[in-house]
Amino acid sequence: KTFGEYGGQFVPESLMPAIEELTDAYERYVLDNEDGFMDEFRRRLADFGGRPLPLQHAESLSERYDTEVYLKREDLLHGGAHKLNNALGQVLLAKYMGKERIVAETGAGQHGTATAMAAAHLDMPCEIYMGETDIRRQRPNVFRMKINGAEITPVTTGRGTLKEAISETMRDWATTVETTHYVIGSVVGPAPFPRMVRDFQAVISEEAREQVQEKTGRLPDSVLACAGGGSNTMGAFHHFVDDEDVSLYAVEAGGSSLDVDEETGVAPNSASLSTGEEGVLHGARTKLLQDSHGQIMESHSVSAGLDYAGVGPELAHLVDEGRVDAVNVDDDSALEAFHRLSQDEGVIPALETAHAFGYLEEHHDELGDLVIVNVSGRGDKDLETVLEETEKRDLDVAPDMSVLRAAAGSGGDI
Amino acid sequence: KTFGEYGGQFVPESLMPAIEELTDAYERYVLDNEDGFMDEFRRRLADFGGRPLPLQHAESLSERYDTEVYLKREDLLHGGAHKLNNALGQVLLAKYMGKERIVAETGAGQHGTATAMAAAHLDMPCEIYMGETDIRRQRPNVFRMKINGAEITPVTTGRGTLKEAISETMRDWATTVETTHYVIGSVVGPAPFPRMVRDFQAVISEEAREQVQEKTGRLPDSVLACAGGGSNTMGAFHHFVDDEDVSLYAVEAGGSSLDVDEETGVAPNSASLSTGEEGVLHGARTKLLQDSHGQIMESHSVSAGLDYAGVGPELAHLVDEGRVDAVNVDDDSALEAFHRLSQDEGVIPALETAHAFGYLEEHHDELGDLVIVNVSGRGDKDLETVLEETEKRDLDVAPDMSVLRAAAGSGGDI
Amino acid sequence: MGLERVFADEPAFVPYVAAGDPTYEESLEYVEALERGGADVIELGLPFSEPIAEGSTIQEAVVRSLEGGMTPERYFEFVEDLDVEVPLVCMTYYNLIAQYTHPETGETGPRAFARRADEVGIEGFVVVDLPAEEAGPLRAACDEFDQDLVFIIAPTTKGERLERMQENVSGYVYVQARLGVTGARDDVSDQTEESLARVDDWDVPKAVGFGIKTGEHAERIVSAGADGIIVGSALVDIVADGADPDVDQPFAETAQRLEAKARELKEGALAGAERAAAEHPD
Amino acid sequence: MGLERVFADEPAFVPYVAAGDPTYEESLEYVEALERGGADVIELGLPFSEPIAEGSTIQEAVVRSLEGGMTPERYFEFVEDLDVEVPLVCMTYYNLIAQYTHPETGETGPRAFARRADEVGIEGFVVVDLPAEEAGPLRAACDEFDQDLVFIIAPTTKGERLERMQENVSGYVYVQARLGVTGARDDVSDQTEESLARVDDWDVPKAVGFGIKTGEHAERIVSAGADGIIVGSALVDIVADGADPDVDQPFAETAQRLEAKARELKEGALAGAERAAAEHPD
Repeated sequence: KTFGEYGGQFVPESLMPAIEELTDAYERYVLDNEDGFMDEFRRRLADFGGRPLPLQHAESLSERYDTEVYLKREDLLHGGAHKLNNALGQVLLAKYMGKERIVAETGAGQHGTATAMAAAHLDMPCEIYMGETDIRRQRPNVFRMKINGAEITPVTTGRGTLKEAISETMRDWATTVETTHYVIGSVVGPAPFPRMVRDFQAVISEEAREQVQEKTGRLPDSVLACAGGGSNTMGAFHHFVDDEDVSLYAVEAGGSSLDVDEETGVAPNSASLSTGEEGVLHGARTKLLQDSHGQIMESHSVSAGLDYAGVGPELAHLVDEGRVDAVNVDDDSALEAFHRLSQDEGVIPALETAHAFGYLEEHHDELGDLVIVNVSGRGDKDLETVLEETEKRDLDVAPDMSVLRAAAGSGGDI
Repeated sequence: KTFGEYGGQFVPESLMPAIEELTDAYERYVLDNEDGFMDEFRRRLADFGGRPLPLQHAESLSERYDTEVYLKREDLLHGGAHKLNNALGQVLLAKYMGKERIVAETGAGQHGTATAMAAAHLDMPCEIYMGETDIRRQRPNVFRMKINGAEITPVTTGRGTLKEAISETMRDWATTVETTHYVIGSVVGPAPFPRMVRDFQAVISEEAREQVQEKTGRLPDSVLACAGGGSNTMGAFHHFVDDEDVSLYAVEAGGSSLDVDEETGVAPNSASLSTGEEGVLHGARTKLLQDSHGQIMESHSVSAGLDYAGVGPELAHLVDEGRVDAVNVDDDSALEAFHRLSQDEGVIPALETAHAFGYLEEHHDELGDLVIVNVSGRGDKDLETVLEETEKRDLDVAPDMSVLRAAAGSGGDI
Repeated sequence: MGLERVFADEPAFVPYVAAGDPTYEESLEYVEALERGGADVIELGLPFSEPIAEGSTIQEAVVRSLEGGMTPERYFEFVEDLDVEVPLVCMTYYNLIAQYTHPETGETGPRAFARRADEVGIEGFVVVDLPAEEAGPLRAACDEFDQDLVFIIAPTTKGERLERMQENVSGYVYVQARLGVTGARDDVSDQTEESLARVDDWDVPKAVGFGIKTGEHAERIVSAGADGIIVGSALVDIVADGADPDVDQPFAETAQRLEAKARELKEGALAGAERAAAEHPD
Repeated sequence: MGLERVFADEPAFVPYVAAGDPTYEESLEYVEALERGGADVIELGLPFSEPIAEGSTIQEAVVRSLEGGMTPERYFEFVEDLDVEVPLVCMTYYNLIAQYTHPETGETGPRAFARRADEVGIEGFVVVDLPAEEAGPLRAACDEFDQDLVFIIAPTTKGERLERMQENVSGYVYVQARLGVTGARDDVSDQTEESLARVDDWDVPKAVGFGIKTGEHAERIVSAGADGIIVGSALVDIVADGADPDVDQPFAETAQRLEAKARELKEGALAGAERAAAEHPD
């Protein structure tokens, strides 16, 4: 249940039986492949999700950095991000467990859309909690969830963002736990979630490890992945953890600054691994952005998907052990990396993903001769944010957007 | 150069030398794999594009129709539609030919985004012509092209849509033909484009034919694909053309009606194969929507990507020969099919693609026991259109969108 | 002995309010009003920024209190400033306990928290997100400082887990009347009797909470066999009215309404005990 | 013999306008003004909805004409209504020819189109999107009705293609002065001499077009060896001014400006011929 001192099951008593039931199901179906669960999961990941996904040699970046750079293309997964690996696994597991309904929360909407897709695919009723503010900010993702037949319940408490949505989903689950499975979207939450989500996402590193050896005859010197909650991170790292010569970099959102403002409870970053303190949140002991009293701080990042005050307990443990390097890059660097990958490689990354490339830009000479970067998702969802944030800044690599402004001026509004 | 009486090379003299140069390059690199062109193309389609793509058994639809339905998942190709197969092929070919620059036109933006991605990937300067009206309507795609580093040149003549953009691109090419390759986006235009684009897209049916035999031990009874210009259609059909027992259905956009208004020059559909007359447009003899004088009509469809007054000459020929059935479904039926596939299978199709599923719904009992439908692209790009068009109609299968309206009302304006 | 004592003679009324809601000063008065109304133990909430197990009523109380500057240290001062005789139980979430630093010893964590609580006279804890399995360190600290650790048992709590909790519980057991989160309801769950049956052989008093709103609810719950009733949201609703600029309810009236509601609930509980005695004479 | 005759004695001035631009009546007058100004052959545009080889000037002329109700049949009426002596060449796109139905015989296609053109006195054709390779049926019809089929040779036309066109061409060859689309330019391309050199041994007159705007351009082109000059956009610009509500140019003034521009160009061409004779006396 724990990873060193991290992890555990800090949840209200009413959820504990469900957690125990899930633990049992996880052990039987996921670990022991009972009733061929894992076979069906892998078949659906292939047929519905499009796996295996390529490990692409990035020609321009390799030349730029004089380092062989390979991209693990999770952006090509159905739905546009690694999120489906987990959502499909959990919705399928819920079916095996005889559950009749799925709930999930979503902030940026990526986990919500993946869950809605998986639920539609497996014919499972699905309700997604989402903060009212996020509903406004992530309209296309809300639309996709509705189109897939999910219920969307707006959460109006607090600031109307991810943390309120998580609380609201916990409340739903506490009420409906006997018939409902809560699809947690990252390697967070009470055991067995962190381990289970990691196992569903580990297909990333399982494929990448095989592919890199096939293409280059060796293991990489470094693997880079962005880290918010940490599911793409653990997915990209898991099968390399035992390869001691492979350096693993979890790249967090440095936001606008690593300093925090205790007074207002605001951390202008989401760098829980780099700057957080041990604490208990959403069911697990892990590293958190919290004030000196233990109240959780409001995190910030240009990338909504990294904007979370906690991080997966296993990742916190691996950082403490020295197996994973916790690093971070700021908003500016992520935006520049977004533009660079788009222009030089023809791959528009999610803003989350762009953080990993920002670190590559800044530290490529420390990463060895062969680097894998996990392209955790595509950036279509981030276009409006990027437009807005790019215009605020003076970036070297940003394209000239006057065509769009002219068109918008003459009446366009998507 | 022709397909029966269709095809040919009806272009201004200044372009003929380029057409001849291209014909030579097509024969050497594509047909004869000179310098390993096709090997490199296939390697890049795999690593950059994500091929092979799954042939997915559609469980809900199979049950609904009591027919085994398989989905060829081109929506999972990098960029979100089959368009990259061709764009990558042509940009790579331009590189082999020593060209220094790419031009292309785009209407809905799908071909433009694919070309911009391919050009970024292969480090080739790229200029995309796009009607001013389309720039306003397809803002996210414009953004994606800019983000990939393409120049976008707005076309302000006429209605500012696809046909003006095509004319403008032809003009650019006529001026710069010695150094520039024009990446035509469908199986249209002067020879060798129709054959060459088909060859690049034929990977769809090459994979599907192998996959369906692997999964079911037999060939399908029917293959369905939507048809605008016809590139996904020919791609999905090509390797089945010699299989005489496999019925091939090209599903056109019936729009709001199959009738035309000669007076105003408007056809409220894009059903060139079903209702068009032989004529010469954009370099080839084919079936066209034209008035009795030979002026081209304004076509219409709820799906921007099918909204074209012509169609590939090979497809026109195969229809005349009786090898391909030209059928069509109207806007309403396409919208319903869009919602049905999204809700029942967890796959949000492009509105273009939805036409094929509309035909499946209406005629499933005539299609045999094993049907392949080509999912030519994903529907993320169509969300706003679908919202708008769905609200105008009283559709059985449409989700309740009040959450979105509420959020929009409180200030959202993506 | 610990909190068991207050359940010994008659059914106990256990109200919950969040400390510092809506302000430090008002909240002091409100707690005292509850005592005047008949409270036997008071569960005093120490607000946490992520109250995942609360319904909207208590969630908003937590926000009001935090915005008023409530911190764990200030909470302990609040307890010291309180002029009440009844025992106090601190209800909170585990992270505030795990993070706590004792202002004098500099010690951190559960033992530091329990020590400081003991210094201000707190007799027990309810930690919403701390199941028995994770409670070891806090349980040890409670033993050291002679405090009670109250566990909540849910309708879903069964089998081994029930046994594990029975071993760890002290003071009283908080019997959750229905699934879900805190919040006043118009009906009282039928699950109550079944839930009570599952802890029938426990040697601690059984206090039932979740959804109790009226004296009549209280009577039914106690007549069903409860040793006490826990009421939060129905009281916090009154505090919320007082804090709401749209509701014309002066401070004094809020305190009076709280006292009256407390009395209604306590009397309902007493009536329930009489009814139980009449129906099942020993 | 055909259109060759007009190039025999002096350099020919070949203006282009779109029939029916901006209205049927005005257009008749404009064509006649061009004749008065010295036109030797008139290339009269039959507008097609997709003018892929035209720059914006002629593109807009096409739109004006189509909006005025121009059709192929009306075009032939227009030609009948014209009161001019100079030969007329029909300039259009192939689809209008392929789709044409003869109003009396009911025949369709190139032969029907050529027959009808012959009936109204049209002597030749320039079909912008009809390369020699696809011209078989129209070439045959032209032979039958004793009409000329003019081909455009581009700066990129070389080798075998040049030979094929030489075999098919009649009347005159349209030498495209530079790559690109139609449109008046301030400079005249240096490619002209090189282009003329490529057709030096052809036995048809060489008329140069694309970008000629002034009498001075005309002079340079002719002195470089051209047998005639083709001018479209510089004339259509004047028609466009007349059609533009923002430009105050009454109908009569438009006709006068066209005539004057025509005269300037014709005189430039004549001056070019004199210069050529002076520089390279036979």
